[in-house]
Amino acid sequence: MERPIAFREDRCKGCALCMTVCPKEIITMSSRFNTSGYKVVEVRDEVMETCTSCAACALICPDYAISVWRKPARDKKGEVADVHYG
Amino acid sequence: MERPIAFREDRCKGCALCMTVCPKEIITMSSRFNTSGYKVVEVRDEVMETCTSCAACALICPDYAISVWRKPARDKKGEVADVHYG
Amino acid sequence: MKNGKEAFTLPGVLADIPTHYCPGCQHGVAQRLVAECLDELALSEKAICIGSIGCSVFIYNYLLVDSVEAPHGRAPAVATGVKRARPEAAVFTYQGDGDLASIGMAETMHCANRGERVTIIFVNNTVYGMTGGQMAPTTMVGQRTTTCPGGRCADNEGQPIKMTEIIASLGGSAYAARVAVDSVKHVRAAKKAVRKAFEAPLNNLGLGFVEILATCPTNWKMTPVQANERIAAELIPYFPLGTFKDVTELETIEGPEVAE
Amino acid sequence: MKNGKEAFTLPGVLADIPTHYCPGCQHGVAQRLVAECLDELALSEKAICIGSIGCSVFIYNYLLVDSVEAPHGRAPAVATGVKRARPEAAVFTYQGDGDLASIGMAETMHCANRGERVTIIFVNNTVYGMTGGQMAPTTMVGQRTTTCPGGRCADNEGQPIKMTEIIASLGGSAYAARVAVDSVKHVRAAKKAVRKAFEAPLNNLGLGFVEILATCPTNWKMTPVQANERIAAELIPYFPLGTFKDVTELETIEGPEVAE
Amino acid sequence: MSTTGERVLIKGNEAICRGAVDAGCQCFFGYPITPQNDIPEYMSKVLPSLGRAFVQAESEVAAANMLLGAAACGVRAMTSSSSPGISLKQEAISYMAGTELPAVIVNISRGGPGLGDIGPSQGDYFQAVKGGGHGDYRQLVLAPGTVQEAYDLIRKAFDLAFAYRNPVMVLGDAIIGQMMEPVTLGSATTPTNVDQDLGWNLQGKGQRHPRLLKSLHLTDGALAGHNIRLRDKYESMERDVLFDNFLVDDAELIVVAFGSIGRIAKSTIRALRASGKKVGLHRPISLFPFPSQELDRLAASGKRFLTIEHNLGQMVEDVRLAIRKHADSDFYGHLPGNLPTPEDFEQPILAALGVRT
Amino acid sequence: MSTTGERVLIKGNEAICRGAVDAGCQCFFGYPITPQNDIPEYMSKVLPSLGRAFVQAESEVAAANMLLGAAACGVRAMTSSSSPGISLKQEAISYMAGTELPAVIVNISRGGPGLGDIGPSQGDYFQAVKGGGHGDYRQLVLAPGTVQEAYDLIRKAFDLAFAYRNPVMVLGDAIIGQMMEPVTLGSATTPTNVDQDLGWNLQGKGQRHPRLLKSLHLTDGALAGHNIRLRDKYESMERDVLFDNFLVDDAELIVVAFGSIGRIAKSTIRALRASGKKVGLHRPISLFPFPSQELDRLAASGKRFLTIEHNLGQMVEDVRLAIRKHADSDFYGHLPGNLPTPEDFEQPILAALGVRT
Amino acid sequence: MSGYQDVIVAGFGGQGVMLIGTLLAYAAMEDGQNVTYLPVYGPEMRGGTANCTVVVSREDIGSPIIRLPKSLIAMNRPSLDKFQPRVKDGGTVVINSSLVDMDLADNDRLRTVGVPANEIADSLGNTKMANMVAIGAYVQLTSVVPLEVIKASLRKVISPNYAKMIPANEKAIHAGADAVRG
Amino acid sequence: MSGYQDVIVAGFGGQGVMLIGTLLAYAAMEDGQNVTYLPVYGPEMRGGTANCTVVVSREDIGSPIIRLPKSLIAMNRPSLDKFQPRVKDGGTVVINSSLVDMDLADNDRLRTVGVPANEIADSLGNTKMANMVAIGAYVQLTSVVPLEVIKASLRKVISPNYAKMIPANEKAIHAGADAVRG
Ligand SMILES: Cc1ncc(C[n+]2csc(CCOP(=O)(O)OP(=O)(O)O)c2C)c(N)n1
Ligand SMILES: Cc1ncc(C[n+]2csc(CCOP(=O)(O)OP(=O)(O)O)c2C)c(N)n1
Ligand code: SF4
Ligand code: SF4
Ligand code: SF4
Ligand code: SF4
Ligand code: SF4
Ligand code: SF4
Ligand SMILES: [Mg+2]
Ligand SMILES: [Mg+2]
Repeated sequence: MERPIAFREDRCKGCALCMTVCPKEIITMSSRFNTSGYKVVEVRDEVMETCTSCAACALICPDYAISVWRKPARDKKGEVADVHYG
Repeated sequence: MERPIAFREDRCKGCALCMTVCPKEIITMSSRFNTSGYKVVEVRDEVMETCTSCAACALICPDYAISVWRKPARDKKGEVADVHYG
Repeated sequence: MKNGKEAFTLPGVLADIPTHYCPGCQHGVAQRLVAECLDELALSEKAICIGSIGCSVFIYNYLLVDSVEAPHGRAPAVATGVKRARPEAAVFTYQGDGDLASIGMAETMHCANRGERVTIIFVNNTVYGMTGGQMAPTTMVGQRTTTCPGGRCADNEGQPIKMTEIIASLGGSAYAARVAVDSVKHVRAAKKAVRKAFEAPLNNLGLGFVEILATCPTNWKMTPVQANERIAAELIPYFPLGTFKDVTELETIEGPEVAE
Repeated sequence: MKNGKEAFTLPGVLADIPTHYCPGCQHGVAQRLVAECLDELALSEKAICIGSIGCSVFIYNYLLVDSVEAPHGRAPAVATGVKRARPEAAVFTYQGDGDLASIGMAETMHCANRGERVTIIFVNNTVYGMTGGQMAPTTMVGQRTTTCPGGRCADNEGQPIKMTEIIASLGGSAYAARVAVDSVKHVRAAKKAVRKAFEAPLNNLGLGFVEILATCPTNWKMTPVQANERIAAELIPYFPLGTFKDVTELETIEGPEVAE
Repeated sequence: MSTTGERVLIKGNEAICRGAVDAGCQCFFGYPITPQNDIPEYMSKVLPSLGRAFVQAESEVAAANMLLGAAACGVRAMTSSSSPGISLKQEAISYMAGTELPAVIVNISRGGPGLGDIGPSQGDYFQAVKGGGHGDYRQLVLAPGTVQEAYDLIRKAFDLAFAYRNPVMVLGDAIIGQMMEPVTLGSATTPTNVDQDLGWNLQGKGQRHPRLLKSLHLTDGALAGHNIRLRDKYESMERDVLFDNFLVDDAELIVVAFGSIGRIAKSTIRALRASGKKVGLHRPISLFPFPSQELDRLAASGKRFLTIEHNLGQMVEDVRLAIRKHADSDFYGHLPGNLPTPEDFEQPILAALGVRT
Repeated sequence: MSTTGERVLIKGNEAICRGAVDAGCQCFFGYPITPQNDIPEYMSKVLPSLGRAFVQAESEVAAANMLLGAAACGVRAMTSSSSPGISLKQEAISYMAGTELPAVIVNISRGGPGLGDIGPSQGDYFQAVKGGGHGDYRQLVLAPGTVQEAYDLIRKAFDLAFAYRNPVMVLGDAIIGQMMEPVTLGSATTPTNVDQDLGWNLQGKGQRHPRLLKSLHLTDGALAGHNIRLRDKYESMERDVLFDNFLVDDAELIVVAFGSIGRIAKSTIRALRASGKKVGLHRPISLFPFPSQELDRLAASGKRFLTIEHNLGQMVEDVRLAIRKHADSDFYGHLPGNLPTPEDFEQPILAALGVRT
Repeated sequence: MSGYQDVIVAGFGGQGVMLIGTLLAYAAMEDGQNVTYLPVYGPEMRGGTANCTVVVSREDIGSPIIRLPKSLIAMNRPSLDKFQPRVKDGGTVVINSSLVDMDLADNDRLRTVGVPANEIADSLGNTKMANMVAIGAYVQLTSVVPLEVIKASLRKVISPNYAKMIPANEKAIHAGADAVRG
Repeated sequence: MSGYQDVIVAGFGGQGVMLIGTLLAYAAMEDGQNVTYLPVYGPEMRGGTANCTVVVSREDIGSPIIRLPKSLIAMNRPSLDKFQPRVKDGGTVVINSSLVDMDLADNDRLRTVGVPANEIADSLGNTKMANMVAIGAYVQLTSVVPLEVIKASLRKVISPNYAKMIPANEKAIHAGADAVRG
């Protein structure tokens, strides 16, 4: 399965900010705790495909817990945010 | 002789600021020193009559060295500045 | 004619003794204006003066009111302590530019921002007078002092700080004005401003602030007359006179009777 | 798809370790933006970071540059010392609102007024985070903190201080802007501002200053999401976002190549 | 305000606040710093509700100068901080001593130097007792060893401040400040009426002569005269010396320790007594005036001494000076950064006793 | 910069400046206060012309923190002030000691407490030597007695600051600062190149690992370990002790006095020697490290002691501690506010000698 | 020392270890005993570690600091690592097994008890009550104070604004006690 | 002490007493002697009193502060009141008789000389040079250094910007010396 997004669960503090910015609303709170005792978020496999790699979640995450990869197809269409927005 | 203005010579520091504001230009530097070693200003008897009691000199003097009395005649005419300008 | 009515009266709260200021120093005028307002507003019995460290440190010798000496720059903090301990007192500070705008910047800003019901009389002579003429935060660009011997350079030392504008921009100030005492007209206007700066806190409106542009002939290395001319020629163009804030416009003092 | 090109890269100057911040604390975002700019302007080798005392005291654990810890409130003075000793360094401070606008008010004002060629990153979370949520000079009127348990009262404690406006009004600042990191759009704008605040002093134009509105969910006693919503709902209306001064508009950086 | 005789479980920091409120503290000026934040927090809640003044100052420098202003009015006023913040108050403390103003300063000290840590430490003894500010001046320094003492001594601090017209410091540490213990409260004093004329306080002159509170003395000999008067005053403070002796009468070795360390050492001494070791404790409660006479008396009777501090060695100098005619003191310094426990003091005490282990 | 061997008539304050410039002082941060204003004034004129940095800080607090910043870069940097201003620098000094930064602080002290006066005084001995800031730390303290020494010791101060990575204070008074005397100048040192890598200084990390200068130590035991290292360093400073003995060998009584008072006492001693009195002088030049060993040696050989200070009694404690195994010291305190003259010390010395007058 | 107990309660800054320490101290006072409570905070509000020591005794209490405690409540792994070695032989250790691998428990020397405090609290509706679960377990194991007194003391440490949380917390205490009850 | 001289120079803050003290110190160094110069300022720039002590000797100088000086230059009344009683018997006192009533001079015990320094300076065009008149008189009376050396040292104490003032000051020094010459 394509996984354009991944969470570093040890970093996630469960703040849910990423959930509020995802245009696809695919990030949800899991029922897992990490070793620091925080509940972590997830993108369930069912909706993973929906991810546009827009990286909004990664931009808002205060804990650098989110990795996002471009979808080659979409890359071409230029729909992906340039996160170096410099 | 009428003396509408008097200098407290022990207070005068000879700064000459009063000289610059007198509309009648009657205040001049004397050749006397006071006990503090400052040359003091004066209004010579010849020009004393010219004084309008406007108190401009007293207002600008940083050392409270000048006393001004109203001339009764002029008082009536209301030409005298109200130094309490409050 | 010494038997005529006096056309100029020294306020009773001003001690009738020689001052320690240099010839032509306008601290003398500034402190007289404060004294006149204390008298007119009948405040001398309830006034508490916070002296600061600068040429005016001996102000308590001249103003016959209860006084305390604040450490250099801290008069606004001391005033805060006094006012909070004794809210019915008429509390004021008298500070130089080094004291208020350099070392005392934080205390000044926060006292004004809190809106302490106190009056700040700020005598800006663009130099550290008492210590012998070092650069102040208000020293003009190009002005030579003992610590900017080549003249203040904007690139290295920055530009002169305009305190009144800054204080006016803070929420807690009720009245903020800049005046000068270089001409009879300006002295009259200055007196009005000082009075308003006393009235605003008494009316519980906030802090009252007056910046008085003044000479320091000694450290400017000018005669008193030259120094006085510099006020209009150089200072006022950069430090414009005027009222920068006045929330008292609508409400006027109801309290003590005006003297005389 | 982990073999695809990354759509989001962490800057190399940012240590890839967990932070000590609370969940949802936007110090994490703010320090990442600084790191991104350091990378993009290729400054990491010549940067010197002046840490301050607040929740961000451990910033030196995250930014892989030479660093020194300033006493509480004194980062702008320490930065001045560093910059004057080593003019070729890219010197920046990272300070909280208690640090910068309360105890450090005098140092901040004078560093800006002198136009020190340094960058100040000011993280305004309207509260003393590290010490447990006391009132800050930027605490909103009505906001409850541990030292204004009934909510800040303008009458007693004054109104929140708008530092960016004040800094912009001083002669020595070259760039002054207020930003937020509560939305993706604001994060992008914030990044641009941080970059400009680094460029201005490097171009010898004066001080660069950015105020970043940020959350402190812990001391606001809100969830991170509620806290984040408060930024737009309550803070931005009082603390307007925008560039308050920009003398860099005409001159753009010629120096180091932009990374990537 | 408290109900007399009420027994409550509170932190040292809160005990300080309740003691101050009960003593009639009218104004408090604070600034946050760990580990004393409970103090401004409590005061911000309680003082306004009593019609008294709480101000969170912009800095410790400002807080100390607000204190100076309030003290000049003759009201009971206080500030508190922890080590770095206390350093910033030194100029104002010197001014208050020079101006003879009664004020109470609380230092809940932490590890140093610099930012150090937020744990307990006694590294500020010199600063408090010798005077970290400039010029010759003295402040009374009281060091509580229990939460009950924290409550009692802050009350005493106000009394002493006004008795001598001098700043008084209450020196605790993170242990005293943060520890909770049951405390029996005393009766509440009504704050001094601000209109009360103490003969020196500023009120607005009214019908009398203006008053002036200052520390500048420029006329010839004036500062010297002022300093003679101050010296005599400092010497007279001797009569308010406070200390606690524990099992000293038959002791061969006397441990000298103050504050929380005195309390912890008491545990060690109890344990050693249980195994027959003749050890006692002298705990100075007033660090200035220092209980030199009492120590001299103990030294004259042939005791040996070990000073234990939570620092690199500061009070030990005063102990050695006090007993120098008859004896000397060993020293054990527990390092700031490490929490001290009764076990830590065992070896040093046994070594001072000459016991091989 | 100076020509080696040149002889000039200059004030102590100027000697300090010329010594600093000749020692390669790269940055100076000042704030006006009498009686040290000549120092920032001189520096503002000379440093920029040499391409070095002069900043008039907004306050003494800021000046001390600018110093901290410059010191962190490894350049030779200095600040100066007088008593009240030095009180305001205490927090930063504690930070610099904790962060192990080399910096030079000059205190041209004046009468206290508070605003006091602008005359000479030795009322800041405790503050300088015991540490007016918080926490356990030590600064080296050098006290010149002549204008020549002011020049020489400021140079030494920079060397010691870098040798120990520690703040060094030069403690003068209004006499040392304002007095003019002929001085022989030394050779000028070129300032350290800021690019020089001292192994700890901040330069921008370039290709190496980032460096961090801090005083916060929170991980368990870290602060304690840091304090052990610092203690060892402070103890090792002993090897740089400096003092001046004058006619001590056959003396019955040794006067101990530092700085300007040492110099004035020398005149008294000369006069008394002329009338056959066996009096000598021990003048500590480094107040920390204190010449305890030398005093102990003198005490062991049966001398008696009189400590003379221009304060209410501060260094006398260190003298008494140093000689406590063998002797004790009398004390004469000349009061701040009065100028001391050789005549003032005659009676106290005769009294200590046991001569009836 | 008869009737003497001491305990170190340790965990992350946000786990509420101070709250249960205070709760125990209040309960001891209510129970008529002497008590000292001493917290040790990390420098930041969250994310750091925090611990406190409570000494409860029917006699006078000397030092409030205990190097070698009789018991330990370890809410996370670093706390166990740090304090378990110091617990006196035969001492009691309550371990939050939701976050700590029970293999780390030193069963040979100590009486160790794992309690899945986070999960239990979660199942009661709020992970934050893990601390209450742990204190319930500890009190049950040591009988330092009656369980009823601990519950009654809740209203001393929970501010009136949160009074409605008290029943849930009582439940959590009970659940903790139940989890270790034989 | 052979070739030893000391003097207190005192007056108002603005009278230039420090300048003539410095001038004397420079001259002494130029003359190959040892010297200390110590000023005592009032706190304000003007209006206060100021004085300085200069010690000149062919031998090593001990204290720079002298309680009982061999001579005094009193530029105003407070200075005479304060320092005249301290001058050693037979000492020299130069009094600025422009500002001080010569009846106050203690002629019995001391060698007192009145010089109308302000008037003399005024007659030379600038009252401010009264100090130079006084030092001229003092040097003439005591021969502490040759008059020529004093004049030559003027350019050490007067900044180059004011170099054009030097001739006038030389004249004032001379006038002072003349005023007391037999
Ligand atoms: C802490 C401290 N720093 C410095 C001084 C020295 N000092 C006395 S007055 C003064 C500045 C005076 O300048 P300003 O405030 O402008 O007053 P002015 O004399 O010009 O009226 C300074 C720096 C001091 N007394 N205390
Ligand atoms: C001199 C001094 N005073 C007080 C403190 C305590 N202190 C540490 S951080 C801080 C305030 C932090 O607030 P802020 O600057 O807003 O930073 P934040 O934690 O909110 O990011 C204070 C008061 C200190 N370390 N030093
Ligand atoms: S990259 Fe964009 S679409 Fe994908 S999860 Fe993140 S926010 Fe949602
Ligand atoms: S924003 Fe980051 S830390 Fe917060 S829930 Fe999402 S992934 Fe976790
Ligand atoms: S009162 Fe007016 S007219 Fe008379 S002297 Fe003064 S200024 Fe001149
Ligand atoms: S203004 Fe006053 S002090 Fe100045 S010359 Fe006139 S009278 Fe004299
Ligand atoms: S120095 Fe300047 S400010 Fe001070 S008294 Fe003289 S003229 Fe006035
Ligand atoms: S206390 Fe506030 S500012 Fe500090 S880390 Fe937590 S959320 Fe961030
Ligand atoms: Mg000024
Ligand atoms: Mg903050």
